[in-house]
Amino acid sequence: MNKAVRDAGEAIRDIHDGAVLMLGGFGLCGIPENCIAALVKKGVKALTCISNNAGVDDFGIGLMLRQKQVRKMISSYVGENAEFERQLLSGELEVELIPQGTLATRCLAAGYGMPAIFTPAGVGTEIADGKEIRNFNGKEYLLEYAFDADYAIVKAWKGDTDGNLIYKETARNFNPLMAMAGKITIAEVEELVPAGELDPNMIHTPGIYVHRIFQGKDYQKRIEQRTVNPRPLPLLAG
Amino acid sequence: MNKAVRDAGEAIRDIHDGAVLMLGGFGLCGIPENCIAALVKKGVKALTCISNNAGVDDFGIGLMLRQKQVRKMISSYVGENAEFERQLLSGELEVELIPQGTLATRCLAAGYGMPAIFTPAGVGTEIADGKEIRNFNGKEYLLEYAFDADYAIVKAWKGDTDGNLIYKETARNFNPLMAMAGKITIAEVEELVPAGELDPNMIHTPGIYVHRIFQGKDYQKRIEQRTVNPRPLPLLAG
Amino acid sequence: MALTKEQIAQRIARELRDGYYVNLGIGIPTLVANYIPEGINVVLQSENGLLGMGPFPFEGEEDPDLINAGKQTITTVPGSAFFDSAMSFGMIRAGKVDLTVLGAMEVSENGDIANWKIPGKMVKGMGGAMDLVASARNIIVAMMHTNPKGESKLLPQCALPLTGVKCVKKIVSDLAVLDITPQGFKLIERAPGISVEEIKAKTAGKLIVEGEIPEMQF
Amino acid sequence: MALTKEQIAQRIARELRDGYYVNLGIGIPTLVANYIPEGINVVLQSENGLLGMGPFPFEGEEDPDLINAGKQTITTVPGSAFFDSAMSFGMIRAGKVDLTVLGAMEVSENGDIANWKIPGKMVKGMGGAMDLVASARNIIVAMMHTNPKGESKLLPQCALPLTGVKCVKKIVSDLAVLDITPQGFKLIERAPGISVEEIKAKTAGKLIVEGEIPEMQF
Repeated sequence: MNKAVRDAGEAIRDIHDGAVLMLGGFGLCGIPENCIAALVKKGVKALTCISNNAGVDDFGIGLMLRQKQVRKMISSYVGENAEFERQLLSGELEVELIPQGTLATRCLAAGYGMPAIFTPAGVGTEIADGKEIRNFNGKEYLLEYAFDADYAIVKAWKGDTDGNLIYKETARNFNPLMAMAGKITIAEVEELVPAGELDPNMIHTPGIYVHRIFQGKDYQKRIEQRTVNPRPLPLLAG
Repeated sequence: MNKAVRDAGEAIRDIHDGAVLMLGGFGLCGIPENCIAALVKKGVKALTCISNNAGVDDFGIGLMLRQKQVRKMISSYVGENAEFERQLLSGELEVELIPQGTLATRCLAAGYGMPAIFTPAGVGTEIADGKEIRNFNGKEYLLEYAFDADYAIVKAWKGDTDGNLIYKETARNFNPLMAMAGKITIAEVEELVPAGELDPNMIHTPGIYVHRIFQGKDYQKRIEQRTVNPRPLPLLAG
Repeated sequence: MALTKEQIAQRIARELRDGYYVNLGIGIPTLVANYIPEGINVVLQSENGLLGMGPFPFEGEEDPDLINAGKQTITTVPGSAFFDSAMSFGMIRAGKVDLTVLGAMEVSENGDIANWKIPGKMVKGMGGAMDLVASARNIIVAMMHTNPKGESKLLPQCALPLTGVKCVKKIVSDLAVLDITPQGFKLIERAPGISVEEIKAKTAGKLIVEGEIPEMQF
Repeated sequence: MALTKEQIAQRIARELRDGYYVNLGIGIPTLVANYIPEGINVVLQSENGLLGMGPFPFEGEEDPDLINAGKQTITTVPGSAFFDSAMSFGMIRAGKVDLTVLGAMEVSENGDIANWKIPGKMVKGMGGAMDLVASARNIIVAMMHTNPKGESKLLPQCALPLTGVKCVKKIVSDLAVLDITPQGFKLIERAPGISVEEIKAKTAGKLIVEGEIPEMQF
């Protein structure tokens, strides 16, 4: 069941204007850099992007925003992005803000064939406007629907040609959820190995959810907030 | 956050008559053998057991059935167990049969704080009797509620003193779901290591879900259906 | 001649397409794995938490932690993955499994299936069958055309408690291949030497016979 | 003297109990990690998918794949575990996280909180805040008692769009520690040198003062 394709260009070849995309990552951590670059190059337009964040001005989904390829963002936090703000205020860009856990669980629902889920997040706030509220055991919950995305584009650490994926550290975040949720799922990985080389006990995303996979290149992995502690002084040798 | 206890007896010390237990495993694969033995020894009675299966006459939950410790089984398939059948027909034992995927998802719902989920399993069958049915996008689903269990008792392959768990092969099955779903979760493992020795990328059940953990002993790991292929003839050396 | 169980499995295996993820039920469906056509790559899903199920182990290599949904010792193939039961049924509900093959006691002409409970007998449970039939996109039933008393198991409507409604797409019995259509059971192929008349006589539900019905080749 | 941000964090840290799993929001809450009392073992949860968050890395050891919910480079402690965002908010919703500390623009006397949106300003989003406040069993707010104009942020009801309702259990401000009770804000402690009268004057919501109010000790 070889799902390997050559590169990002081949992986995204059929993504069309107006498509609904899910893009993995949290901030700039674990984002599908190669596919974003290929989407910018392809110039596909009027996209709806479901992604926790919208990148920064010159990286991540920000690169697509700069080319005015995005019509609507569905995110939990859109952070610092001047071009994003300009497009939003001018009405070029539509934004739907969703609580982060709701965003995650609506992906999970799609991947697990559950049409809707209940969550308390947003009860009593404007997020609940127009939504169905239901009381279970004295607590109120909103009914929230599974996402329906044409493509999920995710970034993993290692993958095999059958599409099995393993993520690294907090670069996991939304990636496995979105991988399960796309009608077509495209995975880019730092290291692509033949089927059978990954430990089947340690697969985060089974290959059944993945349709195309390729080994990405030139990962920048930009850090948004570089926070460090001073290195302790070296011990002086006697 | 050391959660290690000495043995199964200490782990189950406060389980009381009438408690609702979840027990991991599929058939006899991945069952908490040590805890079951301790529950039999303790003689606690009138238990409700949520478990995919009910063991066999002389192993697994069958050992508790034989001692008449179980008042109600909630399972998807109760298999071959003569004593089970006798108690059921005599009215000593109550059984609630639930589709396997519904059983799994009701555990997941409890672990993920979702009061209820929707599943198409059982629509149009007697399982749907008295249940709320809802149509999403032209397909009907049943509303099924999260389980509410006092204790979850699971078996893992490796664990650390912080309660992080890793399962082996298909012995995973319901174990990680139940581990998330119990008010108190007890884990027995084949190998218990100090916190920090397991790869944090490869944890199946994060320790936050686990309250007590111990290294089990004398695992029998009985096989229900031993199916084999004949070994190919050895090649004759030139 | 009515088909043997092996032949039913062999005939179902011809429905496999390259790239399919397939869930095979207990009994005849399990045998389908032995007849996967050459050049066709399929991945077997076992709902207890495995993609990439392989054959039974060699004697002495049984691993008690590695079983299928029928609780039989098995092996894995390269590229396999283990997961929990919620993800397993999640991928089934989400339609990621392309084909499910399972047995049945009765099938009705509108595709209802009964295969889990006989009133008056000890009920063992539905296991994963209700989830599979409610969720799978393509369900083929492997069954005998009649019960041991000679009564048809292809009915206008099921008499036994249902497992799922309007879900079966195709039946491969010992006598015939039939599609479930809005008009009823549509006869597609006959077992070698079995006449259309015999199939008609043994099908209680509405049977549609259009044109010449080819005989299966083995 | 009003408390510094560091002192607010230090005071909140005294609410930690051994064995707590804690989620710390961005800003002052993050500083709480620096004041965990000796002998108290807590595990920090970061909602982007980590249990067992450690301090910032040493210079040159930053790992871009290892960040917290504030997108800061961090480290892990022994016994840590990574997971996806659905499990992360799953454990939050299921009440497995014992304590959440977060900032607020306004808190009302019944425990409503507003901390995500100011009408007329660019709205960046609620991130995980709505999930946390709707789910956590114990929520402590770290905040300034008044806004830069000197207006109280502890109100009869919030004027800003809400993040969650009836969820805050305790406030540690630069002036005081207050519990949210069915009767309103109950004054528990004063910042060193801050009078009950000043706290009364700067609390717009209903304030309950019973008996002698102790001064915080640092």
